[in-house]
Amino acid sequence: MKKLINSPETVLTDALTGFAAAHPELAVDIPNRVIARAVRPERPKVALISGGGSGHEPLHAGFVGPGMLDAACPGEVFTSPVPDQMLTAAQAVHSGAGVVLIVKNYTGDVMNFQLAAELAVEEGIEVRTVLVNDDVAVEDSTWTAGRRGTGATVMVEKIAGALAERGAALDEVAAVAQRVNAASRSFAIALTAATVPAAGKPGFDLPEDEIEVGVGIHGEPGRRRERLRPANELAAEVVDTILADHDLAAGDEVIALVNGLGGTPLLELYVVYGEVQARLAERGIRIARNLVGNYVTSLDMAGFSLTLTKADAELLELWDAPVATTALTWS
Amino acid sequence: MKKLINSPETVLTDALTGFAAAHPELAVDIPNRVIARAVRPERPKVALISGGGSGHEPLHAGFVGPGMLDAACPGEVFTSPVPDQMLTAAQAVHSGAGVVLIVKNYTGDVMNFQLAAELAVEEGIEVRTVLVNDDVAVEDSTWTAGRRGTGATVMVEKIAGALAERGAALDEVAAVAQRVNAASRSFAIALTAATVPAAGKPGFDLPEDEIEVGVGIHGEPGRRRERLRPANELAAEVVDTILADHDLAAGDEVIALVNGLGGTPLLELYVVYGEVQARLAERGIRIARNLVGNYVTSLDMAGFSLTLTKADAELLELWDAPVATTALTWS
Amino acid sequence: MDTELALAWVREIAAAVERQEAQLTELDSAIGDSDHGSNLRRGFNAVMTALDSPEPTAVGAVLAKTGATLISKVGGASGPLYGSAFRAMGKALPEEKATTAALATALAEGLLAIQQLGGAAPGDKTIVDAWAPALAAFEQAVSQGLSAAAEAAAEAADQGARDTVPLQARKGRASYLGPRSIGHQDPGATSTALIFRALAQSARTA
Amino acid sequence: MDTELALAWVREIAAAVERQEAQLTELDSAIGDSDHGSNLRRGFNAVMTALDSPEPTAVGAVLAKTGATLISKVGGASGPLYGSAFRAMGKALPEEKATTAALATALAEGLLAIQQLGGAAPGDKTIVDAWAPALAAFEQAVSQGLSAAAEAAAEAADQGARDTVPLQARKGRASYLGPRSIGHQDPGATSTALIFRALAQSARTA
Ligand SMILES: Nc1ncnc2c1ncn2[C@@H]1O[C@H](COP(=O)(O)OP(=O)(O)O)[C@@H](O)[C@H]1O
Ligand SMILES: Nc1ncnc2c1ncn2[C@@H]1O[C@H](COP(=O)(O)OP(=O)(O)O)[C@@H](O)[C@H]1O
Ligand SMILES: [Mg+2]
Ligand SMILES: [Mg+2]
Ligand SMILES: [Mg+2]
Ligand SMILES: [Mg+2]
Repeated sequence: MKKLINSPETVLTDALTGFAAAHPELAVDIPNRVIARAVRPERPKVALISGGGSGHEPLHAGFVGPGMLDAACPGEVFTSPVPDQMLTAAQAVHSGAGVVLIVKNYTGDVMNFQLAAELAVEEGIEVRTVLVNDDVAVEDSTWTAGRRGTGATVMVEKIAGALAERGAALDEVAAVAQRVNAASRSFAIALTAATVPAAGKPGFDLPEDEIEVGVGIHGEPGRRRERLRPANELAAEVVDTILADHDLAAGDEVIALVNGLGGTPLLELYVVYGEVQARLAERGIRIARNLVGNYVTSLDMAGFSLTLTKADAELLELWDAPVATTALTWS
Repeated sequence: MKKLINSPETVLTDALTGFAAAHPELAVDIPNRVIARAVRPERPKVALISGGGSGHEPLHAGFVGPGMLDAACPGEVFTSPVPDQMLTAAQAVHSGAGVVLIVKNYTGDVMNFQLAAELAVEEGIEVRTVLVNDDVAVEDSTWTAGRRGTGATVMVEKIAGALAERGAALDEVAAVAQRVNAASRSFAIALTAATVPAAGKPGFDLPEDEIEVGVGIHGEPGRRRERLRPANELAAEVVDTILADHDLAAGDEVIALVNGLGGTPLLELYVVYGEVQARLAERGIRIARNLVGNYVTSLDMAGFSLTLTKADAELLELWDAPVATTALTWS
Repeated sequence: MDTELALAWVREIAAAVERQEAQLTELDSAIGDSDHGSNLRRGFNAVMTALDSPEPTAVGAVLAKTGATLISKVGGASGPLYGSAFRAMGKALPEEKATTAALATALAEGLLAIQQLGGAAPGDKTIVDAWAPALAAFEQAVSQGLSAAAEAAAEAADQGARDTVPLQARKGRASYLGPRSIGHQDPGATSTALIFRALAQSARTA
Repeated sequence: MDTELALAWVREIAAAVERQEAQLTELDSAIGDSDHGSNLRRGFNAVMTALDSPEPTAVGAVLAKTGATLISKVGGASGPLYGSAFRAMGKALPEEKATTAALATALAEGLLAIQQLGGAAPGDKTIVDAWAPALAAFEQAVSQGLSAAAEAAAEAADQGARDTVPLQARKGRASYLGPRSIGHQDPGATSTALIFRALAQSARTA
């Protein structure tokens, strides 16, 4: 294993130390592992808190700032944060209008956020929890822990963050977050496995000419193995898989995220974006807004995920609203 | 080789197709391989053009936009662009105030830009060429092609771009670009080699516990091989190597770029940033501004480079000026 | 079970987790995300520190503190599950010492907490598949005393963990693999077996 | 050399580059950036297309068009260097046909262009280390006719390329490696040898 770390045990603390040094505009509580906006809102506003295992950067810390999250709670690498972190975060950013917890649907995340919500409620903080579960690779049935939360987290955090910034009420913010999640689907393909620092070797071995199809962001193997094929074929397969599960029809508009999993060059992500755009165009679907880059990564994994969020005027307007975080900024 | 491409021959065209689709605010001339701002300036302004081999994204196309470049010319992967591209770009963005060509110091880039400058001058366009040569791994002597241009390109393009935006004259813009370059030093360490699509395999083999020290951004081996060590030791070595060549003293301020080479997770880059910041603090040097992320990459290479630009009030003010490109945005 | 034995049990778990970290992580890398070993090591290291100062003076306090520490330090799926289980066991043992029958009740409360929080049933390829048979064996052997009951539970937990191999996961991260989760032993069931083995170990040497 | 032979020469270079692409890239991956083979293949493919429509009708035009195309299509170091060399050779041959002596002069102009643009001297581990000895050998054998002169030049270029192995690069990308560039044959010198070999080949079969 080759990593730019001091030790697997200290990687999170060391990264937070660097993050704090790099971004003085954020309040980084290193011992408690909470990244929050340094400036409190002038009037009470709904606070958005998210969190999850580390190794997915810039998610979530990179999305803390005006127009998006109020706080993020990073767990150990690929391990959900503990309830105390979310409680500390809620206490730090709650301004009287309640807290929305944005939780990617993984057993560990769900349970830790649930315990956190109970603690926050005990402290008199009103809490809504929004689950993100956009990954169509997982059949959503009684046979699984339910669909995973992946790329749609960016859309949920951005759009709900914009609405919260405008002073919307707790239930409204939670509702739009849920609506974005319901309108989103993702699917991912990996070319290599991720190496968790504490494990010291890749999560799976993959021959030179094979890929894992339907992977998550935690280095676990996907639904199946296939031969590596040209980008246009892979992009088409990913688009078609998502469309098969999505109520998108000709004439619809989407927000599209072509997301690098950490080890794939931007050059390749643009190749994929071109193919995705072409495939969608064939189906009469227009990409109204897009992001191309590393947003929800899986350490050093090579590959990409595609997220499509069905857009309407309201969602696009909230998407376009100003945002100023370390990983997403526009005005 | 595992890459998200259609074929090594088409990778650049395919990526440009995707880039054009993703960024309608830019004018992408795919056959001629020129990315330019879509909107012409209202009054004549000095036009900044850069370019270089592809595989270093977001450099340079990601830096085209208000406050930074006017046009970028991407060559084939790791191959400098051809003179026709820069001529086309100059014709597209010249508005009567002259053109500054920002050239990373590599034999191929220098020669192709030189031929381009000759062609542009023949067309009646006034041209200044600024060489970026910040890489202290290369001894600048008659024994080499001179220092390579790497991370400092971001500072040069940002700061010169800001001055050009304000309506400064051709020689002023060229002068500030030269000044930023002279105030900048970089050094890089690679944990893995890059794989050029057309070559199909990594540029060098590196054992599991070794690193290449003093690498460039074209997949070539570095100055020497060493054992992999903890991030704090590597960061200290890189800082010290740069300081040994830089006229930085206690009390000075710098703009620091901790740059990922393409395959290194952001989590690790923040670990490195923390260590770099600490080492500089020991020397009494303060990081006034920073960037942490993938800005000048080398395809899928794992590793990082550090660039330090000695800052003064003027440079910081230009650094802080608004910029709106796909890879760098602030207001 | 007295306070000392409770402490010995938790220490023995911590030692076992330390020894088996790599194996647990290896199992988790096959059908999960390669962190089960490091999660538990981090958790039980923290438990060791927490139990030092001040040292609890009752069985229930030892287990409750263990649970609370696991919840605050582990994260992931196993943190809240084991944490809630130990917290529930602690709550179920209000006396300074616990009879073997009381411990059986506590172990049942532990399982209940795991199932209430995680919603897993036997056969879902989780912690439950080791804890449930261990509990049943413990209950059946209660009359033979702690040492024998714990030994029976450890055996049953081991068997339960091994029996997860042919199962397809229906809960937790491994469920994402669908049929590809078949053929691998569940990491959580394996660590549960280790917890019951530690109980047998400390009961024997007590 | 007539137009036909000039065309045959360039076609032979293109074919050789196609055949040797992997070898050239391999050499470039040892001390460069793994693209010399694909650079030249892209360039000479474009040259083949350019020479088709309309087909030039003089030696100088063939070489000048070859040079211009290389400059517009290759990029990198080798594009402008070979491009300028062929352009200079073309310019040096204004007549429809070229005597062997005139070709010697043209080859000298080519070298001059390479050195003016790139500033490399013999021993710097570049194209110059194959072109310079090839030119010298060609000049010496001019009186023996084109075929013999070209054969001598090809031999000398091969030798020159091989002689780059022990050199430390002082120009181009390989110079960044410092002493680590020693022990590898220069890719550009190797492709120059291939250019002279192609000349000998086409002169022989003409
Ligand atoms: N819903 C559940 N109920 C009981 N146990 C579960 C459940 N989900 C997961 N587990 C157990 O947790 C183990 C994984 O723990 P760990 O690797 O520490 O957490 P994570 O899956 O979050 O990385 C699994 O092997 C499984 O035994
Ligand atoms: N200044 C120079 N003069 C002559 N030849 C040079 C010079 N610099 C580089 N070369 C030649 O160019 C070759 C590399 O060409 P190529 O790989 O196509 O370009 P690049 O180095 O830009 O990737 C080297 O092997 C060397 O022979
Ligand atoms: Mg985990
Ligand atoms: Mg090159
Ligand atoms: Mg796990
Ligand atoms: Mg090369």
